[in-house]
Amino acid sequence: MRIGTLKTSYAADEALFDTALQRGLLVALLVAAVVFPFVASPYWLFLACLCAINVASATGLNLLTGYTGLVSLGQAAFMSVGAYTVAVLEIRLGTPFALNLLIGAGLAAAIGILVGIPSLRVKGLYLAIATIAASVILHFLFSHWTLTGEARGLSMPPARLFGIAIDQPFSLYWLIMPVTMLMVLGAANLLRTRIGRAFIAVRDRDISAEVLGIPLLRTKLTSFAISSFYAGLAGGLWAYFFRVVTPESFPLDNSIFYLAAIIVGGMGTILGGILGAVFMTLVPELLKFGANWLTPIYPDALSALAPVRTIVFGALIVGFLIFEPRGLVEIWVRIRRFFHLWPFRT
Amino acid sequence: MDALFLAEVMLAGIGSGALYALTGVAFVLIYKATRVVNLAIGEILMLGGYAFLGFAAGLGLPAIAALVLAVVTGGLLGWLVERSLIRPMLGESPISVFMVTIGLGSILVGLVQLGWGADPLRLPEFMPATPVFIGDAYLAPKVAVGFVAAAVVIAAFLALFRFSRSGVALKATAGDQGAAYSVGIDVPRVFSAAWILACATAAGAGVLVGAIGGISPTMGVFGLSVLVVVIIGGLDSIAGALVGGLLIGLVEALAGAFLGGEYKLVVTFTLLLLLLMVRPYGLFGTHEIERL
Amino acid sequence: MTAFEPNRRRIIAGTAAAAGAMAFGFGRASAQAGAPIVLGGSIPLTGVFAFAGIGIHAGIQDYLKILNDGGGIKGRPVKYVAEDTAYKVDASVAAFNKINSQEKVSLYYGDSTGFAKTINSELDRRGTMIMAGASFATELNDPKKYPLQFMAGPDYTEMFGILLRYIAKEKPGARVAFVYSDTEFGRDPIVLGEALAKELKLAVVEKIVTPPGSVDVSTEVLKLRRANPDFTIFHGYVLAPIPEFITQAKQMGMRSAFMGTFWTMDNSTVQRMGDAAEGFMGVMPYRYYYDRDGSAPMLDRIRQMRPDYQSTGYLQGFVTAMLLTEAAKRTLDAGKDLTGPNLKAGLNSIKDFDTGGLFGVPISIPGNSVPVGRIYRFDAKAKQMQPASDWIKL
Amino acid sequence: MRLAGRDPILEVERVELRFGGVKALSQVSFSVPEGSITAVIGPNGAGKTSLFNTISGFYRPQAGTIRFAGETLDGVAAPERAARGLARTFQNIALFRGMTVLDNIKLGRHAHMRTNLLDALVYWGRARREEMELRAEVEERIIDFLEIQHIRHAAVGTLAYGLQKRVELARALAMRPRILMLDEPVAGMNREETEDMARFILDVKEEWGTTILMVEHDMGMVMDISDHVVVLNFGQVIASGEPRAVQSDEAVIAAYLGAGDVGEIARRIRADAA
Repeated sequence: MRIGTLKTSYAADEALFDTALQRGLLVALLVAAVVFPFVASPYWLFLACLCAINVASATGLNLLTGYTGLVSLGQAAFMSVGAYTVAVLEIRLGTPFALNLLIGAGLAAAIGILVGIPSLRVKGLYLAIATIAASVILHFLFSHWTLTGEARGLSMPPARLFGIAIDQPFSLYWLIMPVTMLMVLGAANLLRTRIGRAFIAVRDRDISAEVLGIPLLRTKLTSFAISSFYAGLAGGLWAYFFRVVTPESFPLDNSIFYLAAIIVGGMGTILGGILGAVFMTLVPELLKFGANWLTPIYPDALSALAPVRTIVFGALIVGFLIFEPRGLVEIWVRIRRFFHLWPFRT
Repeated sequence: MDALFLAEVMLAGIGSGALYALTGVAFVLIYKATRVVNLAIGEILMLGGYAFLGFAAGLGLPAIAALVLAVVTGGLLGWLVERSLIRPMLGESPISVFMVTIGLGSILVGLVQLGWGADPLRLPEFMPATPVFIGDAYLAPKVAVGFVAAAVVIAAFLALFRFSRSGVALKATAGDQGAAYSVGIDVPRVFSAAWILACATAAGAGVLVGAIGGISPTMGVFGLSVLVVVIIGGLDSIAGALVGGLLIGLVEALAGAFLGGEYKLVVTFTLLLLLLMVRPYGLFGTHEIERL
Repeated sequence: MTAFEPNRRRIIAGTAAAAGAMAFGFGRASAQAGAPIVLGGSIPLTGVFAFAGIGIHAGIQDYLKILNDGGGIKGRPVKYVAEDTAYKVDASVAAFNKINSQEKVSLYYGDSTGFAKTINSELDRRGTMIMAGASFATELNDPKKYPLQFMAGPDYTEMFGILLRYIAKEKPGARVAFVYSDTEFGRDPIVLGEALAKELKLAVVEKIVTPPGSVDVSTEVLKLRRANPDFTIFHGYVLAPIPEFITQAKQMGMRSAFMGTFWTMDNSTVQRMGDAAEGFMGVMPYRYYYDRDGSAPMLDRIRQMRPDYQSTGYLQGFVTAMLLTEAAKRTLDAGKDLTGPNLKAGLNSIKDFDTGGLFGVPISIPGNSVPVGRIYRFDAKAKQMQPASDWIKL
Repeated sequence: MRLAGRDPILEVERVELRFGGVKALSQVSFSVPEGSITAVIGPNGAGKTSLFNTISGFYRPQAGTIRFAGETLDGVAAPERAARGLARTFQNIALFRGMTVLDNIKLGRHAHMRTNLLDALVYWGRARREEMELRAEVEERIIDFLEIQHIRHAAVGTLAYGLQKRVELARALAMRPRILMLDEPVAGMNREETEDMARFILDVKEEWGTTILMVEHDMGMVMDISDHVVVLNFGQVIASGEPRAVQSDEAVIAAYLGAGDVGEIARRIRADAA
């Protein structure tokens, strides 16, 4: 039970994790993250890496859509920019992976800014369609350019650190998880500065924000840049993870997936992006378990899996928007509130 | 390239453009009445195709009966969707509502796959097979039929809006929902009617599109081109959907003929992007004035 | 909000429980003598390739049943562990990792070219299994780059080779058009196919690319009509938009013959083309389910097990399982361990092998493919594909 | 501190603003002396808010010039005007519902902060230092001053109307205003809240030395605290000067009345002011 908080400095009041309980939880989580690869099977490590990549990308989209209020259906396309850049650099130049990741993310950010330019004049659906247009154009470019392997795509060597190949779920985990954590931390940091406040201001009332000294275009472009930077970085990690990048690797459906993830998780909260991405990554796996259990009773269970998965995906989006528009995060808040006052009830 | 070939290509483009326009009109109808951007329009169109298949091949009904029933199914779906998904979202941000329609699209794809499988299927032949020649230029008979059907339906719509009371109600609702309500227009009924009409139209278009190219759960991507059409025409303009539809049909046909089929989508979307820079609210769309 | 919420909590609790169980609960099966040999599979039971995946799934299961009923391989049963992939590369990789974390896999079925390429370095690194699959991509037909993979038939370029050879024989100097989808699958044999056509003194008069999932092909047909080919080869499709192409072309009075490659050649697929199916030809490495010319004891077994028509996907899965397990059998016969290189060596020792009549001729696998096939033509009266040529061996 | 009524800090010269064919402002000219409280009054639809929006840079006038601290604002975008010290509040409160009171106030400082994207991501060094300085200043100078300590972590949406107005004022103060433009600061407030707000406005002028330009309907408050009054009607300045002088201006009275009993309206205005 927590009665009240006494803070002795503004810095303490502004810390990301401001209570002992939260800090304890954080330490526990970190320890769990460190221990996990030693106890989990490769399959669970694989899923953990996939979740982490999706969290990284969803967090980026959350900055753009959840915090700045600009809907993008191009997150997967920005990821493909990062992934292709990493693949090309790795194959052609063999530069260190950290550099490749940064260049990929930087390029994605540059393209993000370009795509964001119409956001000065159009918003809402018009902007979303502009991002679809950008996705289509990028897809066309990648599938017809010899540098990116045309329709065939690129297969690339693994990342290397001190001559050791990072090609196993175990080693990849140590590449992907820390990068994702830093990205999430960066996003949380960003949101407690002037830039984060400007994002929210643009989302809530863009016109008034301008009169209050917030340049609209620059703020929107910053948001596009950082969000596509995140996408590019996530895409780069994806490339190192799968080591093959094809034009089909990042379809429009994936962009919808990330949008769905932040809706289900809770738009405009960092925790929401994390919860949503993890949840949406695990749901298909869960359904797969279900189908496997059902197979002995109902032999067609496995073939019904894909349609059911598609239906569940749609139903989650619709269900959350209608019944729980603030997403999983709201459920989490309720749980926390419950324990907050525990054992007393309100 | 000779002139005859060019003429044939353009005819084919206008033919498929008519179907874009028809679906675009359905889209605009919903937008005008309810301010909802319905991204599931392509999936509703797909469902129309499957419904036709179900009635015609499954139940063995004659084509015309199956067509009517497919359209009715579309209308029922529209009613159901408006009542159960759209109305609860009234007053929510447009982005939320538009995500609801994305979710709906996903559900429809899943349901169709559950029922009919993921394979592409063909509709039973019900259109004339005699080639149509306009001058010396060849036009695929199905495309010609599709064009005529689309033209008739769109003309009927235009007449309906211009000359009937429901048209007036729709216009009033589109202009200002509150004001429409206060002058005694049953706004919820206009909402329902718009969804029913639009989804029925989309389902009908689905039968035509399916007859030309076959049906599959992924045929909802047709909706992507329709989206381009209405963005170019302006979300709230029926005339815009018409012009946009024919324009995109033509552009796609010309790009397909002279650059190659793989260029179709990229050319239309590039065009779209350029247009958004110059005319952000489409050729005929209304620009909403921002207020502090 | 109220009714939905407890449900969701339960789901979340369920997830956590399952996660815990999976993380700590997996035992690792060790390979002892008599222990089952595992054939893993990333199978597209759903998604755009489901029509084939379902057949493949059944085919593999049926062959393994026959094999296991007959005592397995040297007394060891073959266990089939499959996961659905929806024909998506990342899902295929996930399935691969999952199956490999649970079982000691020696044989694997992969579902797509993308997956075959992605997983290749992993196969090499593990060195514990060989893989075949649904992809007949030309690139995979390279034992140097893909030492642990193979395909149970000709690669796509070889399919083109068989078709073109047939054309060159039927009508020397014929005009040929290629129509293919703008996908990796579609583009695969085009460049080499064109070169081969030139070698065979055939004129490639038009190459038409269509976007994937294209519904309206009116303009493309117009182009085809201008080119006026004697033969048109479709590749990179399953069904749509082939029938529409053919229908419109016929309506325009074109006289071209139309041909397809393996994944288009299933009887039900061709039948679904409707009127357009008449005379449709294509290359097929296996006998059809209903094919009764010559002796084919294995087909008889299949017809016994399954009285209804079985798809080409089924045959492909069946044959692939047969070749995979044959490799394992030969490896064990030679007294070697079931490692990837040993299995591949076992596979490559297959020479003039009788597949029980599934392939029309005895086959050899010197490299990564089985370059054998024959041209079949659809007979609308019989509603069946009928042989139009002898077996062609490249 | 300069005496009121000396150098003008804001000069509006012959400003014309049209929407289509409708003239919102025509030939509007007046100036605001530095350190003064200047009120713009006028009947509904007189163009007061349009004037504010033009000064803020949200509308671009068809003709005329606005000068601020001696420099022209022609072609200067709204955010840049804010950076130069033009701060304002809004008639229909424009607080950001997604942020706490504290963040809303901090937002006002945006244009004066230097933290860039990289600093922000790392939140180490400059970003942290700047944020902490801002927090301290906001707490000590603004929150204490406006007596809103108790709500600093509240979501703005949950606050009472009067408090929301006060938070808006706090945000405007965080903008380091050289001129503070208040659009109907006491509209919809009860007597007590109005008096509080009037006191805050006077204190801002006295303690911060900030020039104040306000639009207000509450004649009593206008007459009480303004040094200078500008009267708009149909987009034109019909009078300006000391409150007392304006109060008895016939044109003003007529404008408020339309066509009617001039004596009656004059009495009402005086009664309000009393």
